[in-house]
Amino acid sequence: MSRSIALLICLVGGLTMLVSPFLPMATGWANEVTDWFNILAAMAFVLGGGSLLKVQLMRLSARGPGWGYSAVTLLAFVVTLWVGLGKVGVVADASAPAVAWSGKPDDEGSAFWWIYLYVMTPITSTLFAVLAFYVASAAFRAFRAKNLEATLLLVTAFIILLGRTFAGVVLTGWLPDWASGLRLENLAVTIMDVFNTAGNRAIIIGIALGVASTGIRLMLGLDRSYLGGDA
Amino acid sequence: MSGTLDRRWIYLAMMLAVALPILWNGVTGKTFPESPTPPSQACFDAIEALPAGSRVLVSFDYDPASEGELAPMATTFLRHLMHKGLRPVIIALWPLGPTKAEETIANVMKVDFPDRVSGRDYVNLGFQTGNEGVLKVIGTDFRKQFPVDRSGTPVDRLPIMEGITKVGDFPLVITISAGYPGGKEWVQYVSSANPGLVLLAGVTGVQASQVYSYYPGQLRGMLAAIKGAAEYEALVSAAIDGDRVTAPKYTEARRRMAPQLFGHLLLIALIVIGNAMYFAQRRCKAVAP
Amino acid sequence: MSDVIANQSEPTQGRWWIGLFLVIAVLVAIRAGIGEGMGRVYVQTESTSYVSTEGEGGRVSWSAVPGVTEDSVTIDRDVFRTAGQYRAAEAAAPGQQAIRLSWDRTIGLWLAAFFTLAVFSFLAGDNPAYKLTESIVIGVSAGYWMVVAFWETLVPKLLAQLAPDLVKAWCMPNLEGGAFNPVALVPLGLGIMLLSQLTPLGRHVGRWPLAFVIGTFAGLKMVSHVESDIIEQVRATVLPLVVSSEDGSLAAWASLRNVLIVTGVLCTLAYFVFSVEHKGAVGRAARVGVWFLMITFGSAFGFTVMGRIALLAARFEFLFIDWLWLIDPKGERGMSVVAAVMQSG
Amino acid sequence: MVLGAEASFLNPDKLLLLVVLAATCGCIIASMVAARAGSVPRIRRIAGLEAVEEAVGRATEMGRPILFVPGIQDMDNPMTVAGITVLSRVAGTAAQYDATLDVPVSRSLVMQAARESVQAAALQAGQPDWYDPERIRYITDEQFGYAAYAAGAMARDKPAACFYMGCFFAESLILAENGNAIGAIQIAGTAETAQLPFFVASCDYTLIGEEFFAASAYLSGAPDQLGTLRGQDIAKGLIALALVGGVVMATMKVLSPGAVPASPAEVAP
Repeated sequence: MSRSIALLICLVGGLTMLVSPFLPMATGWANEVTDWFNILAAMAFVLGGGSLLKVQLMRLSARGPGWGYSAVTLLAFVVTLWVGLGKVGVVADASAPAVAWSGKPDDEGSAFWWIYLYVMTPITSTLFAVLAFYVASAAFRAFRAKNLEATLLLVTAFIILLGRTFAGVVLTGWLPDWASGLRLENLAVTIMDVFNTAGNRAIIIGIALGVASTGIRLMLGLDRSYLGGDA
Repeated sequence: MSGTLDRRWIYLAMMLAVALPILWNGVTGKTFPESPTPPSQACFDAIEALPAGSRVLVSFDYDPASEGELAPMATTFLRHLMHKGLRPVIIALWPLGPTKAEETIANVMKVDFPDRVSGRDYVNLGFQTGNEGVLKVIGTDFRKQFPVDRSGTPVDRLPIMEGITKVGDFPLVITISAGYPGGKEWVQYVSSANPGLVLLAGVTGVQASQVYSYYPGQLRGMLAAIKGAAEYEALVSAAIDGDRVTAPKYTEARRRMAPQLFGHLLLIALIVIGNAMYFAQRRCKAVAP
Repeated sequence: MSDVIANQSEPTQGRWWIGLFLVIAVLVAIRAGIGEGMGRVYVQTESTSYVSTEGEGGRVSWSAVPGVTEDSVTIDRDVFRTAGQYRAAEAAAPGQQAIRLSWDRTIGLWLAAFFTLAVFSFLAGDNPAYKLTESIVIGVSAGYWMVVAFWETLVPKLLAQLAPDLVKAWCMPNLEGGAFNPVALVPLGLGIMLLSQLTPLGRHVGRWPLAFVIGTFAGLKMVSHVESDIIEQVRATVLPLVVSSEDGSLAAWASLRNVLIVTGVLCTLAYFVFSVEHKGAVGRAARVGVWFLMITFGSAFGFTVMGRIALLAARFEFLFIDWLWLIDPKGERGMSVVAAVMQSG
Repeated sequence: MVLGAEASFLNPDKLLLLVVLAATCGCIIASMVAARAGSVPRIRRIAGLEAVEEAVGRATEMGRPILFVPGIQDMDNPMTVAGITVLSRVAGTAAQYDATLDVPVSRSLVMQAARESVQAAALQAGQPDWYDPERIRYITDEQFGYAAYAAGAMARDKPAACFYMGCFFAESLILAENGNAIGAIQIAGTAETAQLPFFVASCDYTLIGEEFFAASAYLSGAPDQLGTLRGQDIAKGLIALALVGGVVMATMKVLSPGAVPASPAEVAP
C-alpha cells in the first residue's frame, strides 16, 4: 500500500512537471518545487547529522583505534553548529543596527566567519590544489601511446599543455603568417573549437536521451529500488 | 615491469616546479611576454569599441575556490572599463560574488579612480538566488530582480541605472564564471535572446572546454583560464601603462604564468618519460619472452 | 598498472613523521627569527554610528552619521590592515593603538598554515596530522552546511512564510510582504513525513517525500535536458558543409571545420548506440567517434591542468606571502625577506 | 478568436519542444511496450558493467571491502538517482557473495535513498541480515570535506573494488588516484563531461555519459528496461536524420545560385 502510494506520487509529480512548461498558468511551478526541495533537503540534515553523531559516538564509546579522532570530529561539529546557529560574535546589519540578530552569520569578525576563513577554507582549497599532484601522476601513468586511441589522447593533451603557455610561442612562434594555423597556440584553439565541440555535443545529446529514458523508467515504476524492500 | 617509481617523486617534482618559480618571480618581479590569442584579443577589442559613458553589465559568478584563476580577470576587466570611461553595473549569480566584487572595487576604483562615484560611475547590485531563473527575468524586467543596490538604495534613484529596464539595454555584458550558473547559462538565456548584445566571458580552465563551443558566435570573446587572463592583462597594460611600470596588482595573472609554464613542462616531461619506459619495457619483452 | 608506481607508506614510520614535523618546526622557527618576522595579522577598528529616520508608512531606515549622538547606535567592526600600513602608522606615531596586532586572526593564520601543510603531507602517506585535519574538516563542514541551510533556506523560505512577523522582529528586519503563506505548509508536511521515520510509526510514510522528489525532478530534468541539450545542440550543429567567403569564393577552412564538426557529432552518437553490435558501418562510425571522444578528453584534461596548477600556486602564495613573509609581490609589506637578505648581503 | 484561446492555453513558442519531447518519450515507451510483448533487444557488450561481478568477487576473495560512492549531489540530480539504481544492483551481488559494502554519502536524502535501496537488494538476494544501515552513512555536504574522508578511508581500509557512480566534480581525481594507489579495481560512471577525462585516465572502466544512464537497465536484465535502451537508439537515429536533413538544406542554401554569403552567425554557432 505504502509503496503503491509512493509510486503514484512519483508518477503524478513527474507528469505535472512534464506538462508545466507548456501551460502559461504553470510558469512559476519549477521554481516553487525547487524551493520545496531545498527546504526538504535542509530538514533532512536532521537525519544526516543524526547519522554522523551516531557513528562517531559509537566509535567513541567503543574506544577502538583512533577514537580520539572521533572526539575531534564531534567537537568540531558541535562547536560549528553552536557558533553558527547562535550567531556568536555577529554584529547587527548596517540596514538595521537596532536588531541584534540581523547580521549575517558569516560577517567578518564573527566566530563562524573565523572558522570558515581559517579552518574550512585552507583545508578545502589545499585539497583542491592537491589535484595538481594527482593530475601529474595520472598523466604519467595513463598517457601511454599503446594504441591509436591512447595516442590521440596523449597528443591532444600535449598540444594543449604546450599551446597554453609561453613554451608554445617559443617552439612554433617562428612559423610564417600563412602557416600561423599550425602554431601551437592556434592549434590548441582549433582543437577546442572543432574536435572538442563535436565530441562534447554528442556526449551532451546522449546524456539528454539517457536522462529522458531514466525519467520514464522512474515515473513508470520500472526502477523502484529507492523505495526499499518491505511492503 | 620496469622497476618501480614511487609516485612521491612525481609529487616532489611538481611541488618544486610550482614553488620555485613563485619565489623566483617574487624576488625578481619578472614575467613572461604574452601574445594574445583571438578570443582574448576579441575581449579587448569589444571593450575598446564602446563609446565612453556606456554602461556595461558585469556578473561576478564565482567564489573564493576559483579566485586563483578569476580574480585577475575581474581586476583587469574593471580597470579597463574604468580607464575607458565606461560604467560597470555589477551583479552576481553566486552568493559570494558580491564580496569578491567589493574587494575588486576597493582594489581598482577606490585606489586608482578615486573621483568615480558609486551609483553614478559604477554600482554593485549584489546577489540574487535563482540561477538561470534570474537571467530569464532580467531579460524582460531588470529592476524586478535587482530593485536595490548593495547598500539598500533603490535602483530608481541611481543615475547609472537611468533608462535601463532589461538586460538588452546594455551594449555589453561580461560574466566572470566558475561553473554553474555561468558562461553557458548567459549564452543560453541572454546572448541567444538578445542578438544585438555583445557577451564576453572569463572562465576557469575546467569551464573553457564547454564554453568554447559558443565562441565566436553567441560569445564574442572569452578569457580561458589563467592564460587568457594573462594575455588580456598584457593587452590592457600595454594600452594604459605604455612603457611605465605596471602596478603589481595588475600583473597577477602574468606572475601566475611562471609556475604554470614549469608545471606544464613537468607534465610533458613526465608523459615523455612514461612513454619511454613503456616502449623500453615492450622491447625487453619482445627480446626475452 | 599499479605496480609501476608503488606507494610504500606503511604505518611503521611513526618516527619518520615526527622527524619531518620537527624539521619543519625548526625551519619555521629560524625563519621567524630573521628580519621583520612572519605570520602576523593586523586590524583596525572602524566605528560607525547610525541614526534612524521614519519614512512614509512608518518605515524606519537607518543611515550612517559622522559623529556619535544621543540617539545614535554605534557598531564596531574590525577590518584587516597590512603589515605595511602598520609600519607606516608606527613610523608616524610610535606606540599608536589604531592599527594593532589581532591575536585571534594571527592564531587563525598559523592554524591555516598548519592545515595546509597537513593536507600536503598526505601526499607522502597517511599520518596523524592528516588524520587530525580530516576529522576536523568533516565535523566543521558538516556543521557549516547545516548552519547555512538553516539561515539561508529554513528561515527565509519556511519560517518567514509561516510566521512573518516573528521572523521580521527576530532576524530579518528588511522582510517585505509579511502575510502567512499557506503554500509553505506543503514542504513542511513533506519534511515532517521524512523525519517521521525516526519514530516507529513513520516507516512507510517516510518514503513518500523521496518519491515526490524523484518524480518531480525526473519530469523537470527531462524537459530541461531535451530543451537545452537536444534541441539547442542539434540546432547549433546544423551547419552548411560548404561555406563561401565575402567575395563568393570557397572558404576552404571554414568548410572543412563544419564538415569535421558534423561528422564528429554523428560518429560519436554512433558510439553510444546500444542495441546494435559495433560492427560494419555502425562499428566504423563508432570507431571514429571514439577518436573524437579521445581528443575531447585530451583537450579537457589539458585545460583542467591549467586550473589545478593555478590553485596550487595560490596555496604556495598563501604560505610564502601571507604566512612566511618570504616574498612581497603585491607590495603589501613594503619589503620581502629574500630581497632584504640580498640587499644586506 | 479560437486561435487566441488556444494560444493562451498552450505556450506557442514551446511547440518545437513539445514535438521533440513527445517523439523522444514515444520512442522509449513504444520500445518498452514492444519488449514486454516479446521483442527484447540484444544489447552490445559494455565492458565496465561486465566487470561489476568480477570486482565484487575479487573483493570477497581478498576479504576486503567494496566502496561505492553515489556522487556528491542530491536526489534532485538525475545522475544521483542513476547512481542509486546501480548501487542496488551492486548491493545485490555483494549480498550474494556476503562481501562488505561501504557507502559513504554526502547528502542526507541520498543516505535515505541508498539505505532503502540496499536493504531492498539484500532482501531480494535472500540475505536480509547482511544489511547494516550504519555502513551507509552521512559524512558531510562539503565537497572536499567528503573527499578528505574518502581519501583517508581508502588509505586505511584498502577497499579492493571502488565504484564511483553519480555526479562528480573536482573530487573525481582525488578519489580515483587514491583508489589507484591502493591497487583497487575501479569502475566509474558519470555524465559530468568535465570529469570524464580523469576517470578515463585513472579507472579501469568508465561509463561515459549515456552509458552510465543505461547501466541500471543493462544490469537489471529486465526486458522492459532493456526495451527503453532500444528506444534511446531509435531517438538517436531520428536526431541523426534531423541533423543530416538540416545540414543538407543549409548546404543547398549556400550552393543555390544567388545565395548571399553566410553571415558569421550562421557559420559559427
